[in-house]
Amino acid sequence: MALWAALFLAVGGAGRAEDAPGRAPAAAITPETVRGLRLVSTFRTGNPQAHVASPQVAGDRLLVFTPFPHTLFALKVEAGHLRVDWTFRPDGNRMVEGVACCGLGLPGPAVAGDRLLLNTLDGHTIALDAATGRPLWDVPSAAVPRGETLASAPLVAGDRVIVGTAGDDFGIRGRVAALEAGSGRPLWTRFSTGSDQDVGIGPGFAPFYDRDLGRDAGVTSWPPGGWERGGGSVSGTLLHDPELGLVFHGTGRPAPINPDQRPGGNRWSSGLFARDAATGAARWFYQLASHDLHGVSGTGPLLMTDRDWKGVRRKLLIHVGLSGYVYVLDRVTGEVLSAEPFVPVNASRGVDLATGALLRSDNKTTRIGTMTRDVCPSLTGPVTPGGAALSPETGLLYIATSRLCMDIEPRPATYMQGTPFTGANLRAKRPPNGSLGALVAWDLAAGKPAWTIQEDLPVLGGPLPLPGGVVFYGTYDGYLKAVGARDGRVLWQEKLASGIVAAPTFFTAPDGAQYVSVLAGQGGALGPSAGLEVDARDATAARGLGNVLRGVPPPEDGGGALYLFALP
Amino acid sequence: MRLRHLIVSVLLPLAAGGCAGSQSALDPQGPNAASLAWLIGAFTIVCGIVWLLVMIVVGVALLRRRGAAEPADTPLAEDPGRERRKGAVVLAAVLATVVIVTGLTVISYLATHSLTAASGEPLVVRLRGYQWWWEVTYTSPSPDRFVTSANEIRVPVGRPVRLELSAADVIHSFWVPSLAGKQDLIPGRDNQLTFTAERPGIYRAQCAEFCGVQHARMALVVVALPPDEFAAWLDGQLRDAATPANEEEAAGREVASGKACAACHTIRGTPAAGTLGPDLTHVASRQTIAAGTLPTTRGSLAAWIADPQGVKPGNKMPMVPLSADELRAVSAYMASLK
Amino acid sequence: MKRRAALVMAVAMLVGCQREQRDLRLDPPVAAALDQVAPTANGIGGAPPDVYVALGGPYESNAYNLGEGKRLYTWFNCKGCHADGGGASGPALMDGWWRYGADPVSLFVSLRDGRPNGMPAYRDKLTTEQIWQLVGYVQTIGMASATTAAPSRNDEMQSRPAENRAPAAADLPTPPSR
Amino acid sequence: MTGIPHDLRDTEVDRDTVERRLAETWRTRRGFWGAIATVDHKIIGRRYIVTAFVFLLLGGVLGLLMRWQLATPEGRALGPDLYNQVFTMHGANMMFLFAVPVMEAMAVYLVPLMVGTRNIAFPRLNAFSYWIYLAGGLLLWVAFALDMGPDIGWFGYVPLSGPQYAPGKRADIWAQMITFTEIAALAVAVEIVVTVFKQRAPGMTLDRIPLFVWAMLVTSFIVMLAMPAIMVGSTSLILDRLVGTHFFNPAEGGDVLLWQHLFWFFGHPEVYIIFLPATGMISSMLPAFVRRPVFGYLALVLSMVTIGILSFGLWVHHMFTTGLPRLGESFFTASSMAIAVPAGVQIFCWIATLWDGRPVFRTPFLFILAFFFTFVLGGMTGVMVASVPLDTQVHDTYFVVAHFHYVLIGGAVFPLLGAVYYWYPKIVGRMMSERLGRWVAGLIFVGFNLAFFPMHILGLQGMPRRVYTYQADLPWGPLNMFVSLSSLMLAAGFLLFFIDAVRSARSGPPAGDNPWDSPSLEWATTSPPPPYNFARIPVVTGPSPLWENRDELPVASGLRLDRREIVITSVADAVPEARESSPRDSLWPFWAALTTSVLLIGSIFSPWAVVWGSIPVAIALIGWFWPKGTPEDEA
Repeated sequence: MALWAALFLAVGGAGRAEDAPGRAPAAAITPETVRGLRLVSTFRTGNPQAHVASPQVAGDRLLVFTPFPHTLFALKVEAGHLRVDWTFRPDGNRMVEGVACCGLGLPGPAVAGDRLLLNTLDGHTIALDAATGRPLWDVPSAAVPRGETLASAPLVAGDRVIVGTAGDDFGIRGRVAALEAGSGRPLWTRFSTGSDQDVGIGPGFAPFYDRDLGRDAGVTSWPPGGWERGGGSVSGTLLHDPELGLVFHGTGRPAPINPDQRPGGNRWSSGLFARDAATGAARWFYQLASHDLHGVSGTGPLLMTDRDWKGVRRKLLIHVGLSGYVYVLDRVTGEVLSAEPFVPVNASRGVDLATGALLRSDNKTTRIGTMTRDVCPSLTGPVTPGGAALSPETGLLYIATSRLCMDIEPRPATYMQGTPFTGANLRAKRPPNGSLGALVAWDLAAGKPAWTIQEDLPVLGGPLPLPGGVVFYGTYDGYLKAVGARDGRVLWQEKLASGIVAAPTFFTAPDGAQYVSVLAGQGGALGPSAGLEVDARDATAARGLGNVLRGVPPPEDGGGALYLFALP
Repeated sequence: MRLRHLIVSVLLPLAAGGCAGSQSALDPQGPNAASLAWLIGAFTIVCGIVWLLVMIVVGVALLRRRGAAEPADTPLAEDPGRERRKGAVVLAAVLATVVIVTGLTVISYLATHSLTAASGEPLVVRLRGYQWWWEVTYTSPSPDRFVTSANEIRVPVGRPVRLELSAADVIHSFWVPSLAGKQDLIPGRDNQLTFTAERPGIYRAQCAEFCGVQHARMALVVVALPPDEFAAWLDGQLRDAATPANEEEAAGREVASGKACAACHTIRGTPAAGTLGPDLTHVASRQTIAAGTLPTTRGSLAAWIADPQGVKPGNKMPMVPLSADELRAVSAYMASLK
Repeated sequence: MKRRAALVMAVAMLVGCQREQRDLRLDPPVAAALDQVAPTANGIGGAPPDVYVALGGPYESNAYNLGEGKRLYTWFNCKGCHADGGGASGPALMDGWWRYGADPVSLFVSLRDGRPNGMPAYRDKLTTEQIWQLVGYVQTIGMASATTAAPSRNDEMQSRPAENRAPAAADLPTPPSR
Repeated sequence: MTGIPHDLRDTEVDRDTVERRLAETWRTRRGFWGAIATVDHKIIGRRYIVTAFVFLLLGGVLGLLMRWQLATPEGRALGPDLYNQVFTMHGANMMFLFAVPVMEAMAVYLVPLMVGTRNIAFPRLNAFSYWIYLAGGLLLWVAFALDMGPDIGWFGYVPLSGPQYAPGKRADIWAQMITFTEIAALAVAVEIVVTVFKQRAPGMTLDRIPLFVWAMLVTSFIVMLAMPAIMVGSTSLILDRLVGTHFFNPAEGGDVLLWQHLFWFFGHPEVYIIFLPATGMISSMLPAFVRRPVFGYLALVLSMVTIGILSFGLWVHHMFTTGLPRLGESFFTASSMAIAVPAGVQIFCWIATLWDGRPVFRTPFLFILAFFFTFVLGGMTGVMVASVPLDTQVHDTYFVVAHFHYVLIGGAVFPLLGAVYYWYPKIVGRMMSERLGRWVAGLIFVGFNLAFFPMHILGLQGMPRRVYTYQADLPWGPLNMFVSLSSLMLAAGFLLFFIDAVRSARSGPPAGDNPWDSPSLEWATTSPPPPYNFARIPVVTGPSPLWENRDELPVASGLRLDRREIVITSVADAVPEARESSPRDSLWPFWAALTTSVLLIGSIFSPWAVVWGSIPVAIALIGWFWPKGTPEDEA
C-alpha cells in the first residue's frame, strides 16, 4: 500500500505530499534498527541499460519497469520471496534508441485505481489492467521520427492522464497533452512554443511577473520559424494539485543549445507552467531563464507542500532547478519566494526576486564559436527529475546532486528532422572544490543545506526519506546507504553489483513486513546519460561526462537487478 | 572642400565604369568611401609631386655633367665647402621628408577619426563569412523580425549601417569599396564596420582575404534602397516562402524538401530548415546566386543545381542527382521564391 | 641505379597523387556507379562497387576526401549521437568495435540506409560521394587507416587526440567501456 | 702534404711560391666528392647564386602562368586549385627561395673578398647552409610537381593553413620549407657577422667598410632577430597540424591573430632583409659609375642601421583590417611613415653623389637608374599603405601587389641585376655583353612598369589579390590583358638576361682584375679570384683602397702557407690580433644537411621523426666536430 515514497512524489488522488495515502503504519526502520537490514531477495531484469525507474508499488504488487525495450514486471512478495505475477512487453520501435538523448530508461507506470498508466520511450501511452497486465488502450503520444520520446511518467489527474514529450536535443516542439483516462481519447494539447492559442494562453493567464506577459510571445520571442523546433520539452515532473485544479509542469531548454541561433527571450521554454487541469489553459508561467544560455531547463523535480512561509501559510511549489537553485514559489500565483543555490553555481549570480529574472554572470555568457570555461552547473544538470524528496517529519528537502561544471562551446547546429539539433561541444568538469556528487538535505526556510554528504561520483539514485528518521539513497559506485535524516550520519550501507541511478522504494507487504527495495543497474560506464558503447577517452562523450568519469571503472554487470532488503 | 571635389573629379575617370554595381574605391557612394577617396587623392598628389621632384633632380644630376669635358680621373678630389653645402641640402631634404610624412600621418589620423564618427541610430546587420558565401542577418529589437538572407545586403539610403562581422570557418574580409574600407571577419573575434550609402544603387563587394579554393567567387552586393522601399522589402522578407503557383512549382517544392536540399537550406514555410547553406526563402529576390557567381535566373538556378562543382569547383554544395523533370521543377520553384 | 631511383620516384609520385589529389567534381556516372554496393544479406560486409576498386579506394586514404568527411561528420549531426567518436546515445566509434564491422561497405550501408537501433538513413540527405567521404573519415575515427592520411584536430574544443594521433586499432585493448 | 716544410711563412718565399703553395693548401679537390666537400665560399656562393636564379626563373614561369590565367575574365588556363598552388608557390618561392637567399649568396661570395680575407667564417657551416637551402627548395618544388604544392598563400594565414581547413600535407610542406630556408639564412647571417667583425683586412676600420658589407651586416642582424619569429610560427603551425597543439585554435586558448603577429614580425623585416643588401649594392656600385666616392658614408650607414631597427616596429601595418585597437594602429601608421625618413636619407645621399659625379652609362648604372625610378615610386605607395584608413581600401588588392613588386623588383631585383652585371666579371672572369645588357635593362624596366603600374589602378578599381578569376562584367578585363601582355615583355627581358649570363660565361670578353676601375678590395685580386682570394692579405688605408693606392696595395704578411690561415682583427679598428686557421674541406656538412633534411621532412609525417631522425643528425655532427689532428684543430 505504501505509495509513500514514490520517486517523484507525484501525488495522485487527493492529498498533498505530507499526507500521502498509505503511510507506513509504524516506523519500524529507525536509526537504531536500520543496521539490521538484510538482503532477502534479488531479481534480475535481464536488461543491460540504465535502470532509472524506481520500483513502484501498486496494491500488493511491486512493479519493475525496465529501460527500452521495455518489460514491466509485476512482482509479488511472499514471505520474503519474489514471484513474477505477470509481465507486460509492449512492442517497441527500435529506432527510438537513436532519438533518446539520455538513456533508454524512464519512470514506470502511474497507478490509477485498478489501472496502470504507462509511458514508453517510443511514444506510447498505454493503460493496463493492474491485476493482469492486459493492455486496455494504447495511444501514440510522441512521434519518434520527429525526435520525440516520452521520458516521464504520465500524471493521473482525476479522470485525465497528462503526458508530456521529451526531445530538446532533437529540436522538437515540446507539448503536453491530456487524455481521457478511461479511453485514451485526446482531450487537449498545449505546446511550449508558438501562438498563444497553441500554448493555451488566454484571458485566465496571470503570471506573477510582467516580463512573462506578451501577446504571442511564443512566436515573437523567436527568430522567424525558430519556435517550430524550439524545444521546451515537457520531460520533467508533472504535478497535480486537485484543490487548485492545476497541473504544474516545467518546460525544457530552448533548442538548439547554441544561443546565437535563437535570439530573443525564447518563450515559453525553460520555465514553469501552471495549467488548468481540465482545459490545459495556462494560469501562470514563470520563466526560469530568458534566452537560456546554460540549459536552465524547467525539467527538474517539482514538489508541493503547504507551509508557513514568513509567518503566512502558503501553498508552495518547490522546484529543484537545473540552474542549481532550489526555487520556492507560491503555486497559486507563481511568485518566487526564494531561490538559493544548492550546488556550486557561477553561471548566474542569483535570482532577482522583484523581477524573477535570473541574474547571469557576464563572464559566463556563451556564444557561437567561443568556448566558455568552467561554467557551473553543467548542462547535464545537477539533479535528475526524480532526485529530490520532502520529508514531512524533518521538513527537509533531500536532493541527490551532481556537482558538475562544464566547458561549453556553442557551434552551428543544423536542423534535420530526427537527428540531433544541439550545437554545442560540452566537456564536463569537476567543481572548483568538493566532489562530483552529494546528498544535500535542504532547509527550505533557511535557504541553505542542513547537512551535506559528499560522494565521489554524481548521486543519481534519488533519496528516500522514511518516517522513522532514515534517508536511503543509492550511489553511482553501487552502494545503498541509509543515513540519519536529521544529521546525515551514515548508519548502514551495502555494496550492490552495479551503480544505482534510481531512487529506492519502501513498501509494506500484505503480511505487514516492511521492505526497502532498490533497482540497481547503471547501464554502461557513463550511466543513464549514454548508451552502452561509450568510450570515455572522448571528453565530449555522453554530453561531456566522458571528461569527468573517464577512469571510473565500469560495473562488472551494469544490468538491472532488484534488491529487496528487510529487517530480520 | 573644393580641393576634395577637385581631387575626386580628377580620380573619377580612373574608376572605369563608375556605373551601378561597380566595385571601386574611386567611385565613392557614401561618406566613408568619399573621405577615403579624398585621402587616396591627397596622398597620390603629395607622393606624386615628391616622386616627380626626385626624378627631376636625378635627371638634372645625370645631365649636368654630360657635356663637360672629361677631366683627369681624380675621384677622390674633394672640395670640403662644396661637400658641406651638399650636406646642408641633403639635411633640408630630409627635414622636408619629415614634415611631409608628419603631415600625411596627421591627415590619415584625422580621416580615421571621421570614419568612426557616425550619426543616427544604425541598422545592425550581422554578416557571417562562410567558405565561400555570406550569411546576412538583419537584426531588430524583436527577434521575430530577424531576417536571414545571403550574399546580398540591402540597406536604406542615408541611414548608417553597422555590420557585425564574424567568421564561421576561416578569415574572410568584407570590402565594398564604393562605400567603405575593408574589415576582416576573423574566427573567435568580433569586428564591426559602419558605413552609410548616400545614393540608391547596387554596390558590389568581394571577399578580400584569401579564404581557400573559391576565394575568387565569394562576392556579394550591397543594394541601397530609399528608406520606404527598404522597409517594404524587409517586410516582404519576413514572410514565409511563396506558395507554389502551379503544379511544376509544387513538384519543385516536393523535390526541395525531400531531396538533399533540405538538409542544408532553409525555405521557411516548408520542412526545409537546414542552416549549412544560404537561406533560400526568398532566393529569387536576390541579384545573384552562388555568392555573386551567376545572376539569378531560372536558367542559372538550373545550371547551378545541376552542376555546382562545374560552376564553382570545390564549393561545399554537392551535385545532387536529379532527373531532368526534377531539375526543371526545382529550378522553377526556386525561381518563384521572390 | 638510375632505374631504381626512377622507380622509387614513380612510386612516390603515385602515392603522393593518391594521398593529395583533389577531385573537386565527381562525374555523375561514377557517382551513380559508386552507389552500387553489394552488401551481404545481413547487411554486414559485402563487395564494394567495381568502380570503387578501380579508383583505388579513393575515400580511405585521400587527405582531401577525409577532410571533407570530417566536415560532413559535424555538419550532418553525427556528433549529436556519437560525440567526437566517444558516443552518447549512439555507440562510440573510436573504440573500433563496431556493431556492423569496419568494412567500408557495411559503413556505407549503415549511413545510406540506416540501422534498426536508431541510426537514421542519410539516403536523402547526402550524396553518394559524401557518404563515401564519411565512410573514409569514420574509419579514421576507428583508427583503421594509415595515420599519415588521417585528419588532424579541428579548430574547436579539444575532446580527444585527433584522428592522426590516435593509436592504431591493433594496439587497442578490448573496448574500454564494456 | 709531404714536401711542404712545416710552418712555412709567406715572408720566406717569393710570390710565385706563395701562390703555388697557397693554391695547394686552399684548393678544392677534383671530382664529385671534392665538389660536395668544398668549403670555398666562392664555390658555395656561386652555387647559391645560380640556385637562387634557377628559382627566380621557375618563379617567373609561375608568374607568367598566373598572368595567363588572369589575362581574360573567366580564364580557363588553370583551375582554382592549381591557381592557388601556383600563386602560393610564386610567393613562397620568390620570398624564401630567391630573394633572401640570393642576397645572402651575393654576400657569401663577395663579403670575404670585400673585407680582404681568404674565406668566410665557419666555412663548413656555409656548406651546410647551402645544402639545407637546396633541400628546402627541392622539397617545395618536388611537392608541387606531385600536386602537393601549398595552396594557402605565402603568408599561410591560419586557420586556412591549420589542421581543419588544409587537409593533407600541402601546408606542412610550406611550413617546413620555411624551416629549411631559415636555417640556411641564419647560418649565413652568423657567418657574415663574424666575418665582418673579426676577419676584416688590417686597417679596415668601421668607417672604411664597404657599404655593401655594412648592409649585409645590418641585414644579418635583422635575419637573426626576425627569422626566429617565423620559425616559431611555422613550427607551431606544424605542431598544431601534426600533434594537435592549440597555438592557433581560439577555442582552446590559442589565437588566429597570433600567427599574423608572428608572421609579420618576421614578414616585414623580411622586406628589409631583401632591400638593405640592394641598397648596399647601389652604394657600392655607384662610385664606379659616377667616379666619386659615395656621398654621406656615415649618413648611409646610420640610415641602414635605423631602417634595421625601425623594421621591427611596423609589422602591424599588414594587419590594419583585422580590427586591432585604434591607438595601436595609429602608432604603427606613424612608425611605418617614419621609415620613409632613413630611406629618404639614402636616396638624397645617392642623388648628392650623382650631382657631382661624372656618370658612366654602363649596364649596371642603367639598373641603378631604373632602381631610382621604380623604388621611389614604390616607396611613395608604401607611404600610402602605411595610412590606416587608406590601407583599408587598398589592403589585399592589386594595389598592394603593385606596391610590393615596385619595392621588391624595383628596390631589390634591379640593383641585383645591376650587381650581377657589375660583379659577373669578378665571379666568372668574363664581361657580360654590354649590348645585350642595354636591351635587358630596357626590356625589364619598361616591361616591369607596364606590367605593374596598371595594377595600382586595378587595385583601386576593386580587384582583390589572390583571385583565380574574375567576372566579365567587372571592368578589369582590358587592364588585365594589358598587364599580361606587358609581363611577356618583362619575361623577355629576363630571358635575355639569362641567355646573356649563360653565353657570356663561355664567350664574354675576358675581364681583367678591375674592369670598372672600382675602389673596393674585391677588385684587388684576379678575376675569378684564386681559391685563397689574396696571395697576401691587403692592408687598408682608406674607404676607397684601390683608388687611394693606385700603384700597389700595402699587404700584410707572415701567414703560414701549409695550412689555411686567416688574419683575425679587432672589431672596431681592425688591428691584427691573431692568425687563425680556417677549416678544410669536409663531407660532414653535407651528411649533416642530408640527415637534417631527412629529419625535417620526416617530421612532416610523424613527430617521432624528430626523435629517431636526430640520431643520424647527431652522428653527422659528431663526425663534423670530431678532433682529427688536422691543422685547424691545432690552432
